[in-house]
Amino acid sequence: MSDDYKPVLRAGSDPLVFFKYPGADGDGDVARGHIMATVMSHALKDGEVVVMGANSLLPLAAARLAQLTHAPNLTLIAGASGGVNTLVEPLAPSSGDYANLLAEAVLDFPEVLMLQMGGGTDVFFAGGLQIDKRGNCNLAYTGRSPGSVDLRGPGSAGLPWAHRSGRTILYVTTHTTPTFVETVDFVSLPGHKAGGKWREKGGPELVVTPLCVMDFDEGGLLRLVSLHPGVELEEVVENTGFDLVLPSGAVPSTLFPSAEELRYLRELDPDALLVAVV
Amino acid sequence: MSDDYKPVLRAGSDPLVFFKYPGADGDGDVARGHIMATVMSHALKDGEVVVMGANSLLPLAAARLAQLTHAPNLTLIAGASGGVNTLVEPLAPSSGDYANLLAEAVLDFPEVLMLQMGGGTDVFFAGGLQIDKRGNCNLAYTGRSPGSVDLRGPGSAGLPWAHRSGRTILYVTTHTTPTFVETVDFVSLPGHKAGGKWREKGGPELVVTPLCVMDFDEGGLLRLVSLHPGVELEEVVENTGFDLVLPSGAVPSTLFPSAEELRYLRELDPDALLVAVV
Amino acid sequence: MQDTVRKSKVLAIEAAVAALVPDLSESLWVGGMHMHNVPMALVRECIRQGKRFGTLYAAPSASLAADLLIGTGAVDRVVCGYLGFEHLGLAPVFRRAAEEGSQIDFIEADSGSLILALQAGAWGQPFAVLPSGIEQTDLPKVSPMFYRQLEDPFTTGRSYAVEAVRPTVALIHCQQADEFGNGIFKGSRFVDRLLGLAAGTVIMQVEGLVDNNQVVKYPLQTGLPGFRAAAVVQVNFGCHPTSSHRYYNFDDVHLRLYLQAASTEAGFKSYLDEYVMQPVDQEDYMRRVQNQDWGAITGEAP
Amino acid sequence: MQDTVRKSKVLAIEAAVAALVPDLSESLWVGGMHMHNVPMALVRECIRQGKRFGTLYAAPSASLAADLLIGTGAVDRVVCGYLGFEHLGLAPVFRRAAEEGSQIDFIEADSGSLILALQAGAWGQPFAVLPSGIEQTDLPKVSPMFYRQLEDPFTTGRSYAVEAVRPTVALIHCQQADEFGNGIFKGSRFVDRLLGLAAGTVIMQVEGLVDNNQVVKYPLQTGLPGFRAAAVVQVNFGCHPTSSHRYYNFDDVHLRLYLQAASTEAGFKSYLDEYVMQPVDQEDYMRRVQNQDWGAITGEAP
Repeated sequence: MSDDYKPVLRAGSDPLVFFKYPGADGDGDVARGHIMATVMSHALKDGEVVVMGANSLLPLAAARLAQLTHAPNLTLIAGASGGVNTLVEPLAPSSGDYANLLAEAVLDFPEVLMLQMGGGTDVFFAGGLQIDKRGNCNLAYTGRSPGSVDLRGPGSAGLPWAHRSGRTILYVTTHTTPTFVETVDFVSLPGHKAGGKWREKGGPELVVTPLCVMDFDEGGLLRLVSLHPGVELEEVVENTGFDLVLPSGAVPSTLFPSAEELRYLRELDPDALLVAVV
Repeated sequence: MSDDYKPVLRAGSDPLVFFKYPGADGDGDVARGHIMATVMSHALKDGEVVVMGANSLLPLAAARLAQLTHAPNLTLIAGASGGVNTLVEPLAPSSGDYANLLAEAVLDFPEVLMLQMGGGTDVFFAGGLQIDKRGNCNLAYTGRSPGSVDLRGPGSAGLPWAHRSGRTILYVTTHTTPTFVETVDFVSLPGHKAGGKWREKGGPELVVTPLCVMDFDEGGLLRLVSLHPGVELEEVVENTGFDLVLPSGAVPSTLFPSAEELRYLRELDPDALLVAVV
Repeated sequence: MQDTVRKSKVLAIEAAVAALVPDLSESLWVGGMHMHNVPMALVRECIRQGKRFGTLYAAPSASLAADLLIGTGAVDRVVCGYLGFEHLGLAPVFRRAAEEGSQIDFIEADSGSLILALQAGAWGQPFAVLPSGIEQTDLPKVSPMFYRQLEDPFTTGRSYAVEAVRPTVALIHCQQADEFGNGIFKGSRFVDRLLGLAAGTVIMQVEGLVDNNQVVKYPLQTGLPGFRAAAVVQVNFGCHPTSSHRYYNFDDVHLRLYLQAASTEAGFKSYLDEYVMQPVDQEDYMRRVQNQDWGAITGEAP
Repeated sequence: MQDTVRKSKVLAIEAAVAALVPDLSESLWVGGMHMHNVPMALVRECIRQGKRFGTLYAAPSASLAADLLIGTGAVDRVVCGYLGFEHLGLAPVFRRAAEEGSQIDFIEADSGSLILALQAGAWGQPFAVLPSGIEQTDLPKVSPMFYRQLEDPFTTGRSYAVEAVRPTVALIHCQQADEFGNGIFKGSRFVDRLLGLAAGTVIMQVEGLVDNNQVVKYPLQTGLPGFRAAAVVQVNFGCHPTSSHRYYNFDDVHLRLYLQAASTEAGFKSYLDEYVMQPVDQEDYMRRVQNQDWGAITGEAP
């Protein structure tokens, strides 16, 4: 990328695209997007190869934050753009954005999928219309059958191959009962099987929402790990459409981003997309 | 390719690699390599996509000559290098030579094979250890079986897919009875079936040797088309290990390269590799 | 003697679509991904000329082009890996068609299988076997004609496979090309190199033309060799409202305008009329896009 | 806090081979084609250290590296698409082994099927189905374990397939790389991008190191992303006597010297001793290559 690249700037552009989110400049408030990105960052290990699909503001920020803090040898593949180790300067709203080519290498998209499906990656980030208690994830449609669709989503995209792409971290930007359902209407991304986790490696491992962090218990059921600062257990329970496994004892509070982490996130994200996204 | 590229030059290099062939500078003699390249050039049609494998001095010169004369819209893919429409300035001895990247595009080698096998090319050039009367071609080994090998060749390379790559032009730099055999010991490149040509499109169409030009009759059998200037019919018959189909009447003489064709060939080939190759 | 000269492939967009895209093609695959490098001017021209396509492959990340083609009934069948507007929302016409029913046949698929199918088509393979895992999703269940089981001849285990795909027509955007169709991507190539090497008829839309000498000077930069392009059409801002990598970003205001309009059938019709059917050419289209300062977004690539 | 820094992957060649190539690996695929971009210094180092490999994939165009590995008995099995010296002649050690018999198992194959097998391995596909046509050759007959028939689930016709290949070790030459393994090809990439994305352990040999800033400045040039390289080894003239695109051409005099020497078993042994086993390092090797004016062939890439 040469130095003369300028993104479009036009009157009326949305904050999620180009402009500062009003009031997001100050150091005062920590947005839930910051907390989610930090949680996701902590879940990444040094040396891992991390890949993400569409709508990847949060994992993109998380992976870059991990590189800047505890995981300097982590590799990040920025979804549709094919950018490898994009510097995230700045964070851009679309996974296919040219901004992601301020990077070390650029893969053709078939190569990105090839690495994912061939086991060449360690961590995959995904979201969906619905997530159920076993971590099955639906990006196709809700409703009883293909002939009786309530809500048509975009389609299963690369989700069927998530478990081949390594540990899967699920994330959503709304935590509601339509999203967290007992059983998904359509399995785009396979979760854990009844009676136990269905594979040693790969498959859903963590779920990060605007309210809380969840993982899976030994039986492969979704379990609350921590509540984000200011969130009450009640709020999570009410907005989850099934009986969430609760930790024994008091529910911990999600670790607040450190001052350094916040500084990095704000540097990476001058347009405060992380504030607007959740 | 930048302008500062210099090939290796060292004492003792072979004329086929870097130096002028002694005495090849003059305009006087026309080498058999010139005649063969010209014949092959005439066999190419404007607009075709032409691909060649290893050892492709002759087809490379032929395809470029065709572009410079009757086929300006011909596309040439220079074998291993992946160079598309290399300018052949100058002709280089190895199909993978960096010189072939003075070109319009460079394909990865899997892409070259993909185009060949997927039907994305029109003409394929090939040679072999043995060619038989039906145009079967052997690049693997001669001998009775894998356990009883007389001469071990390099292997079948891309030859099994020749008929998928379009019309196939076979060429050899020696015309002898060990090369032209009744039946090949191993079919690397399938020729015509007994009882007729086995496919409408694709498959061997022309065979060019230092002595003559041959095609296939309606029964799919090798047939003499023309003798190169100065070659007697007897010489061809003696050096062919089966009964070659002869044209009715006198055998025509292979068209001599025109003055313009010779000029182009000499311009493309300052090191006179075409003089040394046959 | 050189009695002919090499022919330019440069055509006006109307002429290219009229001459090279049949009135009814078997299948179509549109290049780019999400809101990037989508050859929208070509798509609008196809719709304007009433071109129809049996099957549209909506993968790996189809967006506005697919939504418009569905809304105009230009396609009979959509094989769907992903069709949406990423962070901007779901595809409104696709939603309505799927939720309320339509004449169009939607085949539920996934992007990985569709890319493997395209690759198999390019190689002349009859089908592509899939890695294990698809059997754990609902895809083979709802699309049994698309995903079929076979026996692995090496392990005797069962695998799924998808039939090879070879799009009859591909529309592809390169930032630059020479007159012979040697296309240059100034940013991501997405799936477009594979698509361009695989498809039957490739029409290439570009921001600008460059001299062939420039192409020969940097052959490693050429993203698509010229012989694959049936025609090259030069269109200013031809990807709008999607981005053209390095030249301009996507126009989120216009995309949201579309999403808002197309949320009703009537709104979609009036969007279609205003921005697709009525414009006599790209300049006319550009005039109709409101409040856009085209001069200010002219990204020039070196 | 950034309590760790990003690790360099640069290692001395001896250390890289000692640490990263097991004494006995399942399989090996050497990059480059014909007499170009073959990482000969790595191959010689593997032989010197007595590394052994179950299967060597000799495709699409293996030459000196494969001949040496066969001659030293470093491989048990060779799957052969092409092994020769192009315009310079046939492979002398391979010839002798095949014609006179040897402990090594040679599997007759073809380059197209082997590339499809490698691609299938990279995608995690269990096998690759082949385009029609292979049944008209003698290959399935002599290699029935390599080429196997199966039923096409879409047409119920019969096709041939080859099992996926995933080389345990790949040796690849890039002209340049940064310390994190981002490799740059200054000319043809041959099969090396696919190979580098597919293989288990990739060791990357380079002519020279460049700064990471340079890589980030031109990311579209990066041929192989850093995470695929287990180690980067810098060796002067490391491809000799094969070429390194843009840096130097192949040394036909030395290649002919090899072909001449290796035409007898004794000659091969003395070549091996002089140029592979005895040299203590690449500089020593270079001193032993006669009449070569190394300074004069230093091609420098920008």
